[in-house]
Amino acid sequence: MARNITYREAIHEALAQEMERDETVIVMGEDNAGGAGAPGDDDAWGGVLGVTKGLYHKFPGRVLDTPISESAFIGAAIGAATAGMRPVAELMFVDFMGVCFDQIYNQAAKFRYMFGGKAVTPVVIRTMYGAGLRAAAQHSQSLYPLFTHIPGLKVVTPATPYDAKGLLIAAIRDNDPVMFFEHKALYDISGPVPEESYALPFGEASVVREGSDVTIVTLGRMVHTSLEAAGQLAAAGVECEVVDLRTTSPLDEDTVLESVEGTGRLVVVDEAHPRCSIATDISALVARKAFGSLRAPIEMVNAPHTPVPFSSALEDMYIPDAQRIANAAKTVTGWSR
Amino acid sequence: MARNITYREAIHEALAQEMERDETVIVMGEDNAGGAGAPGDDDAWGGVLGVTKGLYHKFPGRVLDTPISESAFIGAAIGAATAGMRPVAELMFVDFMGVCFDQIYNQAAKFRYMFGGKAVTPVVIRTMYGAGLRAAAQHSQSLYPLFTHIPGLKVVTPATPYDAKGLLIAAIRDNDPVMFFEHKALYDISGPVPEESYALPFGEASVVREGSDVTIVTLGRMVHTSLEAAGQLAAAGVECEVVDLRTTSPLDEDTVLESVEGTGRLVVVDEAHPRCSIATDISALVARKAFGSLRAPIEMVNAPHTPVPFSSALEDMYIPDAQRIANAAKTVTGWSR
Amino acid sequence: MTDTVERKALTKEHLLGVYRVMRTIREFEERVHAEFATGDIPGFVHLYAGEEASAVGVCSNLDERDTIASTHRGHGHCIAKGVDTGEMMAEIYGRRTGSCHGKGGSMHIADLSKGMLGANGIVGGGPPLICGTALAAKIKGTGGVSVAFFGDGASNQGTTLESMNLASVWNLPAIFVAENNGYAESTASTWSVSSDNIADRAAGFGMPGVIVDGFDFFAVHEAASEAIARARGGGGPTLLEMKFTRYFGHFEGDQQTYRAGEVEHARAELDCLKRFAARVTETGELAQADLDAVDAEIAVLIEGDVAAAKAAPLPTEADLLTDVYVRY
Amino acid sequence: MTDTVERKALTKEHLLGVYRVMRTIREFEERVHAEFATGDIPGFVHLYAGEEASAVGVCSNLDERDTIASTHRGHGHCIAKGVDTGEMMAEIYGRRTGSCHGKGGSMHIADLSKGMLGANGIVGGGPPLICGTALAAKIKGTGGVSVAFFGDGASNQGTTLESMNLASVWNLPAIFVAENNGYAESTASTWSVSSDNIADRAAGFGMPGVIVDGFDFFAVHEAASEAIARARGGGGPTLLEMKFTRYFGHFEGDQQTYRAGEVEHARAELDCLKRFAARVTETGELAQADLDAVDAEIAVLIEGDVAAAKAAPLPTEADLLTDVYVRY
Ligand SMILES: Cc1ncc(C[n+]2csc(CCOP(=O)(O)OP(=O)(O)O)c2C)c(N)n1
Ligand SMILES: Cc1ncc(C[n+]2csc(CCOP(=O)(O)OP(=O)(O)O)c2C)c(N)n1
Ligand SMILES: [Mg+2]
Ligand SMILES: [Mg+2]
Repeated sequence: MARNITYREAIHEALAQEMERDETVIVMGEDNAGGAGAPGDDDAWGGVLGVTKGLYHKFPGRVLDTPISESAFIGAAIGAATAGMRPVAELMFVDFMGVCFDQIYNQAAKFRYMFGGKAVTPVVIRTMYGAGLRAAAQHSQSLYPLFTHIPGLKVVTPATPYDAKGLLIAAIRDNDPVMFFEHKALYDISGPVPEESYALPFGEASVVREGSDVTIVTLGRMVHTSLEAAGQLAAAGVECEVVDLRTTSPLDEDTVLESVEGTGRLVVVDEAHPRCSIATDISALVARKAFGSLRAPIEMVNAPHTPVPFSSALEDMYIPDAQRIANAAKTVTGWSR
Repeated sequence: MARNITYREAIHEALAQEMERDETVIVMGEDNAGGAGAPGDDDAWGGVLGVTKGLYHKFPGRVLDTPISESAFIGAAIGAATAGMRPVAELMFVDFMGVCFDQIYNQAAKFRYMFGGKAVTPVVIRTMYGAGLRAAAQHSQSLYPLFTHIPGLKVVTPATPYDAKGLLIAAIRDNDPVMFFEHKALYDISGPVPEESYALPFGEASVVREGSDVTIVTLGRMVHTSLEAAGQLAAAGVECEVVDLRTTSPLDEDTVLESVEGTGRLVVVDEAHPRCSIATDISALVARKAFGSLRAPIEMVNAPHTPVPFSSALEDMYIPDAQRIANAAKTVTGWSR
Repeated sequence: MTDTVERKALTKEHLLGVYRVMRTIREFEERVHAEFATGDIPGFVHLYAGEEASAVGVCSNLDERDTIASTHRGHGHCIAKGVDTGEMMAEIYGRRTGSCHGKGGSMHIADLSKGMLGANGIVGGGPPLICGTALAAKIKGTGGVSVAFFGDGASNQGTTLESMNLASVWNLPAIFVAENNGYAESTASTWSVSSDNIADRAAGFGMPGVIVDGFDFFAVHEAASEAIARARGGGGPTLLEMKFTRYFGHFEGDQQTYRAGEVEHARAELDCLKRFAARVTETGELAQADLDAVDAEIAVLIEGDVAAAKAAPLPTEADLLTDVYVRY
Repeated sequence: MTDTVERKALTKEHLLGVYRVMRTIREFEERVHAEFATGDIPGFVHLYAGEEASAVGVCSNLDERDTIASTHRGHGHCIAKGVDTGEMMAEIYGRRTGSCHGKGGSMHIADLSKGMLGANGIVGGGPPLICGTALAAKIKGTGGVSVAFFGDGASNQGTTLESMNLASVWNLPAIFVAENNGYAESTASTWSVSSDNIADRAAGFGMPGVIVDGFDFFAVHEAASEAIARARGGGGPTLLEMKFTRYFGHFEGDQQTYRAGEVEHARAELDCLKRFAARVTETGELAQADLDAVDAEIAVLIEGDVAAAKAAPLPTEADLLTDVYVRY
């Protein structure tokens, strides 16, 4: 039975259902038990934006507060994963990866290969990303390209409550380390989500709008902005096909390539900085494998090559908007040799 | 007066000449003074591969050993840079960025923007990268794409002794934070290097071989491998133009685009993993800005999407070689719609 | 913790000065709290009210040779180090006239010309940096010291811990000020800090560790002046632990259901401004009227800052891409 | 440090067992040293010879419930935790028959089936990980403990320091074994560690810190057994500091001009195998002949391992892309 719940609730529900199903699933992070680590305190916070609130009392001993020591506790989640647990650790903002990246990319990501296939490390690292909350340069980044670069990691970027639930359940059941990116500006959006548990496969993009004139490949919050642009463009007679990657690693190359083979034109929309980004990654894929179908240059719409600014005035210009996407689509549809 | 010296000597000479010229230049890193930080010991090491050996006695008090605390001492270099010094800190292997990345990308890289243009942070972080020494997964990575992604950083990847000296001198004089990537397999190559001090500008790629059939864009150690491939291809009647980026940020777009406009074909050769790499970055640039000149799909030659393996047998297959580059060039020259 | 720390006499002018700074911080924070509630201030805002004696007790020993690094809860440190409140307020409102031209916001206010190396959005971000400014002062022989302020939560971050070791190994003129306000977000420091006191960690890094009543300006001033004098004299780093509480939530909007009662008690019984006033009027060093005059003056100042901030222009498109690099 | 630690009597079988393991490590390392010099062994190789009493003194208290994490200098820990020397030698030679099928090499030998969570190329990489294996044991109630071995250099790494705090806060069955061999590469621990002893840092993280003569198997065994028993009983973590020296350079190829004389002295006067032999023959617990038999047996074992490694097949192209993921 599907009902409308928020992206935040969908994530919470995925955690709760998996904890219910499998007692090796544990949750840890700063204030995830909301100070409940200290005897006498209550489940006050549930993580900084309240995602885990309520789990502490439901699953005694399995929701852990942590000191502010990301290397230690993310590393602990990874260590526990090698020892039969399925930990879900919260890296509050992905911007904080700089104090704990080693445990993620040199340890978790490499164990299996480095140890000759003998390690299994089913850890999930949930993390918040993205601009829009006026949180400035150190709390607003979209660093998924850095993680996508790293072999051994899987990278998930749900755009809707439905995907958030299904992909998080899949992430928890997955036997590889998974980075799970939650866009902070999406927590309050609602959408239909089945009550029962379900897992969505990794590496399957979804075509969220069909169209024949231009393909827009995108992910995360930008799916919504791209759909908005597609709506505007339809009114102007340009039909966009919008592809939501859902996971950047593994990547569903086929869906992207098929779409571009159909439309002959590509715009990639990515909230990250432009250099070595998902936008360049998808551009390169298409320029290599669907070149023969391409009828125009590939346009990219990214945040600029600057840190995220604080002021509302600047941040609104910083985040790719429907107008910029529409302009890019018009550029490629209007292009001729 | 140019004479042949090694890449290692060129880097040492750049440091020595800049320290001589400007007393705000200081050098720090693990064993950079070779245990000389401890009274009674000697300048035994000069960094793990001996690059700084000899500087300690020449510049008393300006070459510092450090504890193994990369966040603290790289952060200290950054802090000192904001206070009028020009520190050159050594991150022994770029693989260790995971324990100190925050100081680099959230602090140094963002100060200027975040503080409204009021900070100047002239720090250089020298670091070793690349495969080839049988150093396995945690000592062989080519992580320059991660740094190239970050606004506020400059990223330098010299391929020759000449470039190493001139680019390091430029890096030290530069007023922005610079990541200086030294390929560990290049330290012992020799080439002509002027004795006198000189700075090479950032953002100027060099065309290291001219050719009309296909453009090979590359960097670092892969410049040599690409030239080897170009030699083989010339024998087979295919003339390659080889472009050495020299710095990935800033990027010399013009030289890349002009070359592809001339040849109509592009292979990008990059020792990093393929996803969100320099190879995708250059591919995307060309697919966007020189699409009209492109006569074939853009091929990428990268290390695979796996950690770097230890065994010589595997590592030799892992590193892109002239054969793979030549095959890619043949693919694009042989391609027809 | 004791009220009876022996202290060097401060002149009347000094006393008025430090009171003015503490009052400025309090007024600034109370006002930001009120303004935030109206919805006009964007982003995450962490207020320093209650902790003024720490910033001012430490920074009143510093001069223009000296550098401090701060935290997400940085307004107090900024004001104590001399950053202009008008520019700060404008920054918090995201205006072009702000300290960072609106690009930084509350969490990134900086003024390097004042030796204020920035509030910092990363817990544990500051301690490594001040090792560097301290090193620069040491190499140049300026006599400058550097101070890292950080919270109880940050005292568990590896970057903080290794910085203390580095400062000791390099014998830097560096001071580590752990501001233990009892909580990191909703997590109690009695739980997250495994030693009884943060100051107990100093011994493991070869430096003195001092526990200070963070509500008592004079205790802070005394402990800091001793540590700073030692650092200036080449005697190396010190760890100071301030014990106190914050008056507002972790950030504006925090419902604070994880604690109760503490704040009322602290405001009523321990407040640094009240205690300062009681002490200096008791000794006759200052008259209540002197203090009242400062209060009135500061109220006008902050009122003006808010009005100016609200009226100030926003950054424009031309600002979006500038100042990423000195030159690119 | 003292030779006279009171000790529980170990059975003859136990004593022979631990001697065998220490001898195996020594023989393995001396042989790798010799083979490296011939140029046959690729990469960076860090030898553990001289430090055997630490790995064996600790691991002889462990069983299959327990996990250890090691360092770049990992051979000794692997052998002490029961990893097969043949597979290890093959791994060092980069053979397909190695513990990691040739993908890891000396710096990454692991055997999770033996509770050996890997040598580690990152200084400070292991301590966070064993907080996790200890947490798993605690949640599952297995009674297992986890041990992180790390060097004096690693004791300055933030990841190590914050892991001690986490282990204490979570009250984990975790043991931190600081192997202070005097140097991190060429940098002396007397310089890089700002406290007199690494063990002095324990107090800052709410756990006991114990200084142990790392050349004395019995001292190590005793200190470790006490700490491990406490951890198993829910009494939380302990920091043990082993004081000793390594016999070879930082890595093979290191000319070691930063030190002199120490090794000769240690080999002659302090050597753990010699001291062990002297002690057990003196007390009559074992006869010299027992020990000689072990030595001979181990010489044959390692000889066989080297021969097998040299003869073993290399990995092939089919191996290059496998085992990056369980499933992708
Ligand atoms: C590396 C990092 N981890 C987590 C956070 C999120 N965060 C911001 S403030 C804070 C609590 C800090 O507590 P404390 O150090 O005691 O300072 P206080 O807020 O009490 O002044 C946390 C967890 C962060 N900004 N950076
Ligand atoms: C994060 C990190 N920094 C630096 C290094 C390079 N490195 C490898 S071993 C080593 C010295 C380690 O010293 P110690 O911890 O005392 O261990 P020991 O070698 O003496 O056993 C260094 C600096 C590394 N591998 N990882
Ligand atoms: Mg606090
Ligand atoms: Mg050591």
